[in-house]
Amino acid sequence: MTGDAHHLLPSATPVTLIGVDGRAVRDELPDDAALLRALQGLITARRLNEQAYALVRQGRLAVYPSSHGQEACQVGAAQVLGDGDWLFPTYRDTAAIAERGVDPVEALSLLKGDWHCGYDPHEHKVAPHTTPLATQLPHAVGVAHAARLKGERTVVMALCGDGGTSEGDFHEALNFAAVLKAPVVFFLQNNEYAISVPLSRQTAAPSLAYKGIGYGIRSERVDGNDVAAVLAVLTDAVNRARAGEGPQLVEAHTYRMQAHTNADDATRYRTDDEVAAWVERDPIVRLEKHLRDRGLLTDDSLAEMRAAAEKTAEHMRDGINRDVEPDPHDLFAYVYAEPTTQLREQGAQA
Amino acid sequence: MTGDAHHLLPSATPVTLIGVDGRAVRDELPDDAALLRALQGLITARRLNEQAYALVRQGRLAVYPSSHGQEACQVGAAQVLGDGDWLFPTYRDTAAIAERGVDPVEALSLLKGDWHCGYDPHEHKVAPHTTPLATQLPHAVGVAHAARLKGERTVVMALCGDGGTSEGDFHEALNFAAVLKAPVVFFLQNNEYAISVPLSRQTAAPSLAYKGIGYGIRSERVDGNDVAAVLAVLTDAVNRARAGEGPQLVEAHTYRMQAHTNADDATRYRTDDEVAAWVERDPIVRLEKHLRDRGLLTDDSLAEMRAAAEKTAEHMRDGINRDVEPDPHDLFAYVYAEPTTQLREQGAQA
Amino acid sequence: MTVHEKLSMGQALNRALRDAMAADPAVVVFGEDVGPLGGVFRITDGLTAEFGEDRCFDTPLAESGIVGVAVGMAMNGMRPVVEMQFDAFAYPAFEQIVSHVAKMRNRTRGKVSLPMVIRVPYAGGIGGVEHHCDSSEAYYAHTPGLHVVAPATPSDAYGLLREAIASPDPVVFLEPKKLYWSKEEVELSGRPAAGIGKAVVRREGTDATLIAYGPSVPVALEAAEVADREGRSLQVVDLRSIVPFDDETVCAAVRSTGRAVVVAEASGFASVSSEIVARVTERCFHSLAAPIRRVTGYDIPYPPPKLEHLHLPDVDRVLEAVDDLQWEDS
Amino acid sequence: MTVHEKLSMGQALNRALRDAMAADPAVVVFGEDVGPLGGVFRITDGLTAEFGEDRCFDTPLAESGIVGVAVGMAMNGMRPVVEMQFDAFAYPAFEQIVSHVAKMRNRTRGKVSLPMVIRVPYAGGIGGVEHHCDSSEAYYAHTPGLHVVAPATPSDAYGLLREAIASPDPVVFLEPKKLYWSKEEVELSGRPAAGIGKAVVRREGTDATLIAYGPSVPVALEAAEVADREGRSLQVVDLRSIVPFDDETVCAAVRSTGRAVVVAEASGFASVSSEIVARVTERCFHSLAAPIRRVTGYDIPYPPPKLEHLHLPDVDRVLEAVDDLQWEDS
Ligand SMILES: Cc1ncc(C[n+]2csc(CCOP(=O)(O)OP(=O)(O)O)c2C)c(N)n1
Ligand SMILES: Cc1ncc(C[n+]2csc(CCOP(=O)(O)OP(=O)(O)O)c2C)c(N)n1
Ligand SMILES: [Mg+2]
Ligand SMILES: [Mg+2]
Repeated sequence: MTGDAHHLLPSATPVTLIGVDGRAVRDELPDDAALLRALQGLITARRLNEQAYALVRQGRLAVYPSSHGQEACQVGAAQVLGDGDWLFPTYRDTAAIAERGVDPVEALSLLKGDWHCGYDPHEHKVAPHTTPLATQLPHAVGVAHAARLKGERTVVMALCGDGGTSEGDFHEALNFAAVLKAPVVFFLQNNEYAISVPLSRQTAAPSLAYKGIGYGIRSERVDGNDVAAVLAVLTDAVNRARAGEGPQLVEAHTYRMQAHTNADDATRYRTDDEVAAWVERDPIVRLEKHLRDRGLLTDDSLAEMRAAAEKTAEHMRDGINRDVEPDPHDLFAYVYAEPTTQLREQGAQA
Repeated sequence: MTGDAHHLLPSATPVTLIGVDGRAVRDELPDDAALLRALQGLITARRLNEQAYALVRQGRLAVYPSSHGQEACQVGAAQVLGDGDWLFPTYRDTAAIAERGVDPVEALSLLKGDWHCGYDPHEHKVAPHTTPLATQLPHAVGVAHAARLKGERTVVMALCGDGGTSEGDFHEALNFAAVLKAPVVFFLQNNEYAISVPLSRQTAAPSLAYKGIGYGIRSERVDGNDVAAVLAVLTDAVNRARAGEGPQLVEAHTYRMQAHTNADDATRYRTDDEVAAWVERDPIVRLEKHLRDRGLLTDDSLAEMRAAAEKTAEHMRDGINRDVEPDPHDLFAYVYAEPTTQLREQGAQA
Repeated sequence: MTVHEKLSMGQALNRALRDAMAADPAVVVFGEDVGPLGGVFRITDGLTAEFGEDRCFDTPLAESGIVGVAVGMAMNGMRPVVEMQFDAFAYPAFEQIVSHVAKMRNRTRGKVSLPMVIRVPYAGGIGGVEHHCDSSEAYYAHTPGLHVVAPATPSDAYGLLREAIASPDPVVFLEPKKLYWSKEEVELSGRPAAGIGKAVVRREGTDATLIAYGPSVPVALEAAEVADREGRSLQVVDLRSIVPFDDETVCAAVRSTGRAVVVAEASGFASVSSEIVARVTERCFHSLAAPIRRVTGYDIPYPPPKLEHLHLPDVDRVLEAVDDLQWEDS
Repeated sequence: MTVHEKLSMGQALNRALRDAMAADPAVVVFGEDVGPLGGVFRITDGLTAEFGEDRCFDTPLAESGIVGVAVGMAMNGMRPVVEMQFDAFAYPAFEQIVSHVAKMRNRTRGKVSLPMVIRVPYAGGIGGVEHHCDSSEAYYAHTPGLHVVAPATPSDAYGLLREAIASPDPVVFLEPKKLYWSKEEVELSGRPAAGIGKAVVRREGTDATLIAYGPSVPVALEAAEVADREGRSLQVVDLRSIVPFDDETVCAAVRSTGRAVVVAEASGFASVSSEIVARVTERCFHSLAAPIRRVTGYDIPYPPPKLEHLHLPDVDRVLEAVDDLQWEDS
């Protein structure tokens, strides 16, 4: 029973396909089209992060937890999914939500303060972004298990941060998934921090991916700033889950380049030097360089990509700057399928 | 960081020192005195289990979750501890509580219905036996961490079942212990069942001990029906914890020989054959045979041990059969250090 | 076609599950020991055998996981019915219940509904040890977005559970475990009359109204019986549904007598019984001849078995409270 | 020697922690981000620097673990003060709080006491998103074995927190986060007069009594101010302590005016405000000229920021409720 246990352990070092210098480290790269699509995703995601940040400064968004620096994970998580698959994001994953097709203006409704979830989760099969840490993970397992019972070949991509792995729900979700053989890919964005708390105070594990074997879940580690590697590792995980091999765990090693949110002061707990060291590992620079070196990217095609990203930014500005007064009656209309007598009375007073 | 991760993994098979036939499998046995003390412990624990079971049939105890078959774990967990150490038991660990020195009559107060916890936890450093699964584990970590802060060399032995490992609190406790380097030995009695649910529906892990590495906790597996092995492995774990190596995880492979409690009907979910296969692995038979073969045990000394166990049983019968009417005022006296005005009013009515 | 059968509440619940599973393949049952064992109270007895492992299955031992997985399954077209083994063992699922089960519909402006039922064998009176006897209804009733029901009879157990499973909203279904063995003729077929949200007058009476739900209903009825022999006519209202609350029936009852006593096992402070006193007083103040009294569990942890009789509302305590309602003739 | 200083409530809480840590080496502070960051509200600012990592430290991100570890530390001679980052993030710790924190002393007949404080930044009014604005007091107040307090002023914040830390019993310490920045002269040294269990009349008045606690006290005071200009004299009682409840002060106040309105942010159903209405009515029925009114949050999940003003009790809603108290002259 335990002879073959070691295949559940991750590689001793994170999988990298394209190095910091833009050079391929291994042969098994995603194909050119995939890499170009990834670059467009990265550029749009970065622009989305910047635009959201600007909107916070202008007072149009209350708060924004940025995935700046983690765009390879955001894009990878969305791009490896098929139409019938589901994405379960956290509050930091607006870029992944948008990459999946949700209107970013709707996705930012929570942070604008209009409504808790501004999009229809069923439309793009994207769950509401979840704030209570790790609580989305059992939901992801439930969606996957229901799909299996219905005979659908759905795979569920469930996102979680390094901090979130400490919660009981992380543990329970992974265990349920493994026992039920639910087709879930648990994708951990280890960005080294949970607000101010560094990874070393979050876990004493060799790395988060070593948690998988304790559930009987095959696990892998990947350089989270190398979108090629993220795509390759996640694609493999999605394929295995879809093929009935059960849940998969992937840990991406990445870094939260900005403060937790604009309300946070990161200087209290980390040095500028530490942050600077990650600048050179930027996921976009790396892929751009790689594609240029291989002649797959020109100034023109890059400009086109940037223009597309700018369109998204413009759409965000327009949408977020437009004030839609939320309807007070909404407060009472959706608590239950039918408002109770009491809610009708209360709604009439309000 | 991950190069030396594999030392955290358990042995591929459980550590056994004395085989089912009573023969030593390895050389590193506990010394003779320790083995004789263990045998006395086993015999007393078995007698305690039988007596409690009889008291249930006679209607003197409401319910009894027996550790019949798991006595090697019960005795081992208690005997490896020093006076300053703590034991955190579950509802199934009355025999371990008694082996630690608590009066079994007081320990059975919960099951008799007199009061929730019948003993003073500080007296023998034994926490109240805990019913909500795995919730005692963070307490154990807290006691250990407080001891460390106070500069005391306490080790905490925290017991948990296979079912309990699925709870979020198991995860959180192990993680806190590892990060805080708290001197806790997490001792899992894997008895193959959580009420009716077999291990295969509880986890897909190669074995429960493989959960340790995900926290950075060194882990080991032991034949839970071989008290020599249990003593050896737990002693090593206690020593490491005391030496500052941080928490340790030990999984004992054992079997719940009886139904979950007298209220349970095990025929609904397991076969007699399955149970029968474990009879020959009985921890007492094995050790008796070993000690006899080595000339360390005679009919006389065995009779003495049995007489000592019978004393315990007699004490239990006397104590449990004595009806102490619980004092209604106790209901209101201990909710707070000082009863509130309201509780005084309510107590006057009751 | 309507069938009647004499069933205990436990059997009625089992039948409700079976009938619901037969009627709708989206209904799935899971939890701890609900499979081959049939649950520690046998409420799910035979379901795995009849419907297979996909429809009724044992899970790992983790309540937050159970409820969280149910949320996901409900998001994806199923109607999960999960069992919490005992009242206090639902607490690990509290965050899932309060932050997700109760809020998902509202969060998504109705786009995601969670048709799921959380069954909780609850309350005391069975000589159970710690953690097995909690009356936890207030925690759920205080949380907007949940329906909270508690049957007091086998018929209501059947009817309310069928309705709860059919409901588009999540229902916390509280099963008074001391009543599992109580028996009654139960109407089994056809969709039963709406019970969620509707209280019922269990006994007519003119002098005062006893308001009760779940395990306290039989206590109230017995008290009314005794009072009757002593010449006092007590009306008994069974709430059945705590949320939604049936103000109409309850207030009409209290107005008709002018006096009321609320009977509930849970500790009284900040409880459902507080709410009943508050809302009925707000609405019926000038019909009241005396302040509404409460007979509840004390504000103490649930007692050990040998002392639970002191804690639980009983006929004497109810009748003392009735005596206390400032009768003119005393 | 007594020192006065002008402090915000946040600063007063910080001072209370510092002074308690300096006075007793058994006091330890831990939780998420309470170390170098000083907590997301900076309530623990500077404690790690001043007292070292052993006395104030960051933990892994797991609330049940935080509370459970605190239980163990309290069992072994420490006085842990733990921070739950926001109200809704205490729910994962619910089982630990209800089944252990609240019950350990009773379980062991007083042999094991748990002198620990669970600090919860709570309630709304700061434009926070979902899960950051819950008024969760009812869950704790309904659970016997816990003390539950909520300061409304910087002075009470200091005094009550010192007292909570010194208490042999576990205290759920609710910090109205919208008041963190409110300022006042605070008396800082010597042990402050007992506040846990004692309500205080914040404003004298003769026509009706407003009963409030925590974040609603300033609303009640402002309403009284406005009412005064309109010729109505409103008394304001600040509970400070929800459990134990100060029946004496509250009932004396209500009897003196004969009318009352309870103001609280939490949803009203089965809440602390229900309890206040119920117990005051039970005790003061014949002194009441009108039923006690409640102005509370609606029975809905906490609204998104742009709508929270509709949900929260405000001066207008309080005054409308006062107008509703069946005045003879209207
Ligand atoms: C149950 C719970 N506890 C606390 C919080 C407050 N909180 C929000 S984000 C955060 C840190 C999360 O860190 P991580 O999981 O690493 O995700 P990241 O922010 O780095 O993406 C905390 C503590 C929360 N949202 N939920
Ligand atoms: C939180 C919680 N959920 C459910 C239960 C009900 N329950 C009591 S014992 C048990 C099975 C425990 O199995 P395991 O941990 O393997 O221990 P064992 O009984 O085999 O010693 C269950 C489900 C409980 N006590 N606590
Ligand atoms: Mg992080
Ligand atoms: Mg077991």
